[in-house]
Amino acid sequence: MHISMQNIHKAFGMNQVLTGVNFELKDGEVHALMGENGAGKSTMMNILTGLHTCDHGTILIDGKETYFKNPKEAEKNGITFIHQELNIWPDMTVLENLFIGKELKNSLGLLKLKEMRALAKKQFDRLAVSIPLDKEAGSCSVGEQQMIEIAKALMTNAKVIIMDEPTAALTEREISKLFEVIAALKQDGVSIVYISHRMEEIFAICDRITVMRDGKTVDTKRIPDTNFDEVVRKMVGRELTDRFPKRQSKPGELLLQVKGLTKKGVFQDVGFSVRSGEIVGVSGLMGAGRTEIMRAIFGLETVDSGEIWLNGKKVNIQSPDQAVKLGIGFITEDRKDEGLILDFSIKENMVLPTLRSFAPKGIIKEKSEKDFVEMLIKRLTVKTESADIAVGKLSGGNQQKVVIAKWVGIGPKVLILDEPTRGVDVGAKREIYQLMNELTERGVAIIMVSSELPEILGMSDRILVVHEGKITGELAKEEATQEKIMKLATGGQ
Amino acid sequence: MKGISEGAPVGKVNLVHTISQKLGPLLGLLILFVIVSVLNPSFLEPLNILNLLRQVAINALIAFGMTFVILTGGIDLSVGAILALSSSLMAGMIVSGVDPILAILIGCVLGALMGVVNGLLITKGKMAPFIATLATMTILRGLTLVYTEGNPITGLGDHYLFQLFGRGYFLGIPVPAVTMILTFVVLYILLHKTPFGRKTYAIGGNEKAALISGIKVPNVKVMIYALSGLLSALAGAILTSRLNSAQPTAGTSYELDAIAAVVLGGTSLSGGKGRIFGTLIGALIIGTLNNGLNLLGVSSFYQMVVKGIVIIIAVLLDRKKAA
Amino acid sequence: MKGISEGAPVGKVNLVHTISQKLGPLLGLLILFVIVSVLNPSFLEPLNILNLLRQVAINALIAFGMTFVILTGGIDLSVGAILALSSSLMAGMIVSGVDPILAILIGCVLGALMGVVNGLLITKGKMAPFIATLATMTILRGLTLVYTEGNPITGLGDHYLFQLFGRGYFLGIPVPAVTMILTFVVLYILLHKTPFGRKTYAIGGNEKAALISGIKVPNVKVMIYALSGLLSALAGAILTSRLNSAQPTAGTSYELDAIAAVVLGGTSLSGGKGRIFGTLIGALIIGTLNNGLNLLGVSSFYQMVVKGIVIIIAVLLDRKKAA
Amino acid sequence: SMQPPTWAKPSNKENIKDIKLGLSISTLNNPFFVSLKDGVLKEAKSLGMEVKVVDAQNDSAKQINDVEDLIQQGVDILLINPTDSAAISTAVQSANNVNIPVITLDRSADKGKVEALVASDNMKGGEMAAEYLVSKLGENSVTAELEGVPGASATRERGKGFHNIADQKLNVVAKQSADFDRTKGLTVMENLIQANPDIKAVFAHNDEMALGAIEAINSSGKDIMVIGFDGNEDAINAIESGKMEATVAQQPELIGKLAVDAAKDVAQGKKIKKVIPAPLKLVTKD
Ligand SMILES: Nc1ncnc2c1ncn2[C@@H]1O[C@H](COP(=O)(O)OP(=O)(O)OP(=O)(O)O)[C@@H](O)[C@H]1O
Ligand SMILES: Nc1ncnc2c1ncn2[C@@H]1O[C@H](COP(=O)(O)OP(=O)(O)OP(=O)(O)O)[C@@H](O)[C@H]1O
Ligand SMILES: [Mg+2]
Ligand SMILES: [Mg+2]
Repeated sequence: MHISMQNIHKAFGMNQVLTGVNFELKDGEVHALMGENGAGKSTMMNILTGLHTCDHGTILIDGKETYFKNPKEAEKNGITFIHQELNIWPDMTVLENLFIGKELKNSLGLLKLKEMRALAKKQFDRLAVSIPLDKEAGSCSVGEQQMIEIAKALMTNAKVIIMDEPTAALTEREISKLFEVIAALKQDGVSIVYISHRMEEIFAICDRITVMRDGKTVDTKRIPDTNFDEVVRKMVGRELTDRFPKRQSKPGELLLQVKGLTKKGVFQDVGFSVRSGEIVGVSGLMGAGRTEIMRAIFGLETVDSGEIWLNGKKVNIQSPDQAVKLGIGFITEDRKDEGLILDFSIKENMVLPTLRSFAPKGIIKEKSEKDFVEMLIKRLTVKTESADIAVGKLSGGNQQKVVIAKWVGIGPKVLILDEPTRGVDVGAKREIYQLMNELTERGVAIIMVSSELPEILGMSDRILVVHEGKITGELAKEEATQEKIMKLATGGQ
Repeated sequence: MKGISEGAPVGKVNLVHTISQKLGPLLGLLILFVIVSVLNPSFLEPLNILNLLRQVAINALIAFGMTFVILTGGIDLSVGAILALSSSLMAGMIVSGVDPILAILIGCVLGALMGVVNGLLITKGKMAPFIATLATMTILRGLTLVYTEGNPITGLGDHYLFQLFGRGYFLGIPVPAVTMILTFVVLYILLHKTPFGRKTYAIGGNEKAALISGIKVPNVKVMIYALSGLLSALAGAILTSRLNSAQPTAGTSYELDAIAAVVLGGTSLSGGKGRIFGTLIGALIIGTLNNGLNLLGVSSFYQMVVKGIVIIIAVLLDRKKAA
Repeated sequence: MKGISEGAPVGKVNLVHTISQKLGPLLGLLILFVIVSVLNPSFLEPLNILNLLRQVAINALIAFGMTFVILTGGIDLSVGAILALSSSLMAGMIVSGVDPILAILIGCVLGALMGVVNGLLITKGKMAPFIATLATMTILRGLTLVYTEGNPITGLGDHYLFQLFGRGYFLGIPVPAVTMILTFVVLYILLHKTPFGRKTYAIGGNEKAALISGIKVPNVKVMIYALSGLLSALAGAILTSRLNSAQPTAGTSYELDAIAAVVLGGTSLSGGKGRIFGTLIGALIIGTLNNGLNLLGVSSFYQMVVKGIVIIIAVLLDRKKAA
Repeated sequence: SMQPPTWAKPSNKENIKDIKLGLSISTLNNPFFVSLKDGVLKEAKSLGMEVKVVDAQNDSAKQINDVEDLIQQGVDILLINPTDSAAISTAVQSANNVNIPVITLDRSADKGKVEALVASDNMKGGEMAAEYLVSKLGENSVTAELEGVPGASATRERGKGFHNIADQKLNVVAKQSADFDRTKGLTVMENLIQANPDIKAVFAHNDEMALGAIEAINSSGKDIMVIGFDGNEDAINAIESGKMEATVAQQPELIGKLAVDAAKDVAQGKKIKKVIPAPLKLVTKD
């Protein structure tokens, strides 16, 4: 199938998102689509598949002008979209999830469960995943959920598959399996649009690349004809120096100590410590239990045993408000669900943990609130016209900055960052790293949970590796390598 | 293993979980049965059980429809008003000479149409289900009073089948109970064995994703509110036959009993989770409470207190278990 | 710019949006005012406006509390029952010789405590607000009947201040209206100018995010249900004074009027969005409808139809505007 | 102050040639009060008077508002059918404040100046029912009672009258509320029969519940005597066809008519009786 999108324009209200984008997809190619957060990549694909309509522009499919009315119609015509936000029904089983909206039924209108089961099995085998079909989807790890979405897309026998950041939550093993599948699909003449912020992947599997910036197409090139630096330059519109800014670590006194933290069946005997001014990276495979450990420290989960010490004093944290009072901040891995109130303005989100301090006499002083928020916006370089814009309208990277600003605002002693750069573009990533450096220079202790090994290696002073709920090893910055981490993360010695 | 997983459960944990999920409300019902029959053995007499089934039928039918509505994350406050208006319209037709069975059919269609109005207000009008059905409840109640001028409609004659419908027995079982059981079977299949049922759960579980997956969310919703209206009208027909008349104020606050039955049956008010079998049990719990408290001669003042407390206990137990 | 942003709006679109947001319900009220007064000029007579304000006060007070509850994404069906029970308790105390003003104070505290029970069932018990308050509604209604034995409580004497509370005038304005306005001012400040108000919105906007931001979500919720109970009891005190007696069945279905006022005022039933000024307007719309339809001599049956239709139109207009 | 500000008071009407009546009725969802209203309208029409009707839907607070609204419309005489005699007092007092005469129907007002009460005696009716049962079935017969809406004045008065006699001369084994509702009358009666198989008679606080009870009794195949209250059309039919034993018939239309007549007398400055009784009669098959 040959797709050509020409001069596409799109505005959401006053927000002009696309201003004349061109995009061309050839038969049987893997085409990368890159750009900063909010460049309009997902929007482009939403327009192609009929979820949004474009204000202006032409879409040609196999030479014929075609505008789909809805995603279902696009799917019928061979174009399937694996969305960036997972469309999972947590309370339904994996099998039910796979067939939502396209159940098989017999002549009486009843479900053909056996056939559906067999079909699902086939797809899972092809992807080499073994998720029980009757498991509740909500109890699957994010990675498993992502695989369910991919299997769902493969079942449609599409001629074009759009993958919007499919690997953001996958393990190395799952990723390599996915790449095999992509190669096989290509063999069968299926074309793939591959959207990702992970530069390595683009160069590993794609044939061509289109770079977008500020709602425009900057360039389309064959992969062999370009390189890493050129792509980054085109994306951010300027030269970007190192991926990871230099950091001078000078760890100070012991700040946070965790001793023997245990929650049966989830994590066991977790113990570690963080010094002021130090960044401790926490690595491990998907579902290893890192998030659960951090939630427990922050008072979001009850534990069966264990102690937490702060500044040499034993503390008892039962709920997040106590953690916040003690100066602990927590940037969760799911910013939409847990980090932000999307309908609320930037200002309202940023001051949430610090409200009390703006109302010494009970009434909020709007002036000092406003100054404070403007200071944070400047400091974190949040791209916005005003502090009164709803956060939901910002791009992913800017949303993440708002979450971080929220916690910077409390003047934290300890900051826990869970997947701080998930789905964030290279430019914004670097700004977040820079900010982490600034914070540690002022003595903040940082725990950074991340599934991206380059990030763990590039930013941490010390690395903890978690495997099946246990800390299987601790590596100093100097001795750490990808191989060593992977070995510990998979339970090897 | 909440939700609709009807397939073979996997692993021990799931099995136990499934059983406790299925048995949760049932267990509550059994405990209630034992308590009431120890306190007053006449509760277990066959005639009383048949009475109980007949008394439960009306609430159960309405609650079945409410289950679908609540599974999509909605609510239908207008069921009692639909019952009253369609009952009045049926009675009005019968009095003016329409064949009673035909009148019931027309009445049910009219009930479904009233449900369609709800559905359209919610989908096309983008109104919250609570406020949309609150408004139609008020309107339909008003229309019922206008149509009946506040008087009951009587003189429905003595058409045999019509009388049978609310008061008769079929193979020794009260006809309303038979209607309830048949309806249950049909709806069980609809909810658990057909694509329509899957869509119902999908909408309640994640409406946006359902839309993206190509489910015609508005259509499904309209159909579900229509179903709720249809079942309310059917309950109205039974009531009309039982009372041999139409009452303008019939069905007042039935919506609350129906919602209570659904929730007691373990269905979540936020949608996407629950089962219609639970609703049947929930309706039986409420019926047993009403019947049992009457049998025990508890004063109507204390009955309210007891009913409220039982609802709280049942829901709390269910939460505990889930946790 | 939805939500709680009361600050300076940015850009032209936002300005228009904000104005239409603020004026939406007000415009509806004005249109209604014009229609009614054209049809019956006596509507605009000073005494009628004073009557209207007094008639609106009870619903408005309950609806103010309901606004907070709905902003957190909850609902409180028990307000009418709290009103009835606290009114009965106040009257009982007055009859047994407690100073009426003290009795009102105690009654309000008791109302707040009933709200606390709701809050605890919802937070500690993890019950859905709908079902928790439905259950307490039933229980409190039962307790009211048990306490009063189904009889109104009369013989409240003729304490001047107490009589003034429901029936008197202050600077020419009915005291209930004065109470309503003072309460409005206090709650307006609480909601829009204090951390507590921000937390209320935050919980409704995204409860998980609010919790993680260090907001004591359960505490705030309990306080809000307590506030709702307190205001219901205050409304009950006004009613007791107006009726010079406590009626065991007082407040029946007041929850629906209060919810309607909140929604007409533009507050979203899913929480996080809305304003208390809108609720005041919403209550005035409902009051004007009741008063106006009476003045126009519309039959009570048609009144229900008209009320339902007005609610639908108002909500639909509001949706249109928002889109 | 307890008085509305002077600038807000309505101007007094001098000319009362065309009398405008205001009728505030407790509820129109019940045939009894519909008949009562019809009685008022019919008589008023024949006398050439205008009537404004408002319906309190059984809510005392709404009724006070309704009365205020009627006063606002400038009615000359108020006919009030109170939802509750205590709760209506303040409304009567407001009418007194602006010198509008008040006549109450079916129920009285505890306080305030009322020209007349037109009513049949509910308590007396309850006694009549009990006495009839005693005379038909003999003393100590096993009897059940279906009560009206808990807390409603008709429930209290009819129940009180019934028990005045029944406590001595009958064996009342069960009493349950069926909310004046036919459906509830049916289910509650089914359950009562189940719990007390030897019931011989049942007294229902209104005909609606009685008619519901009859359906329950018919399907149980027992022979139980049913006495209702009100005397509405359905009940009279049921009595004629032998399904129901008796009803304590009120004459709501007559109450309405008498009230209008009283209003006319008041308007013409005649003196009238404080209590105008509307006779009750026990309707049986013969
Ligand atoms: N439904 C919508 N309503 C309003 N604005 C929207 C909507 N969807 C997207 N936008 C805005 O459009 C712009 C482009 O968003 P889009 O999701 O296409 O970016 P993206 O390139 O996919 O970024 P990311 O890498 O973060 O996924 C952003 O500014 C976003 O805020
Ligand atoms: N709400 C839940 N219900 C059931 N199981 C859960 C839930 N949340 C997490 N789990 C399971 O607990 C285990 C630990 O998950 P956790 O999210 O802590 O891992 P992680 O190392 O942070 O991985 P990720 O990067 O996916 O967040 C996983 O097996 C996961 O499937
Ligand atoms: Mg995107
Ligand atoms: Mg994690």
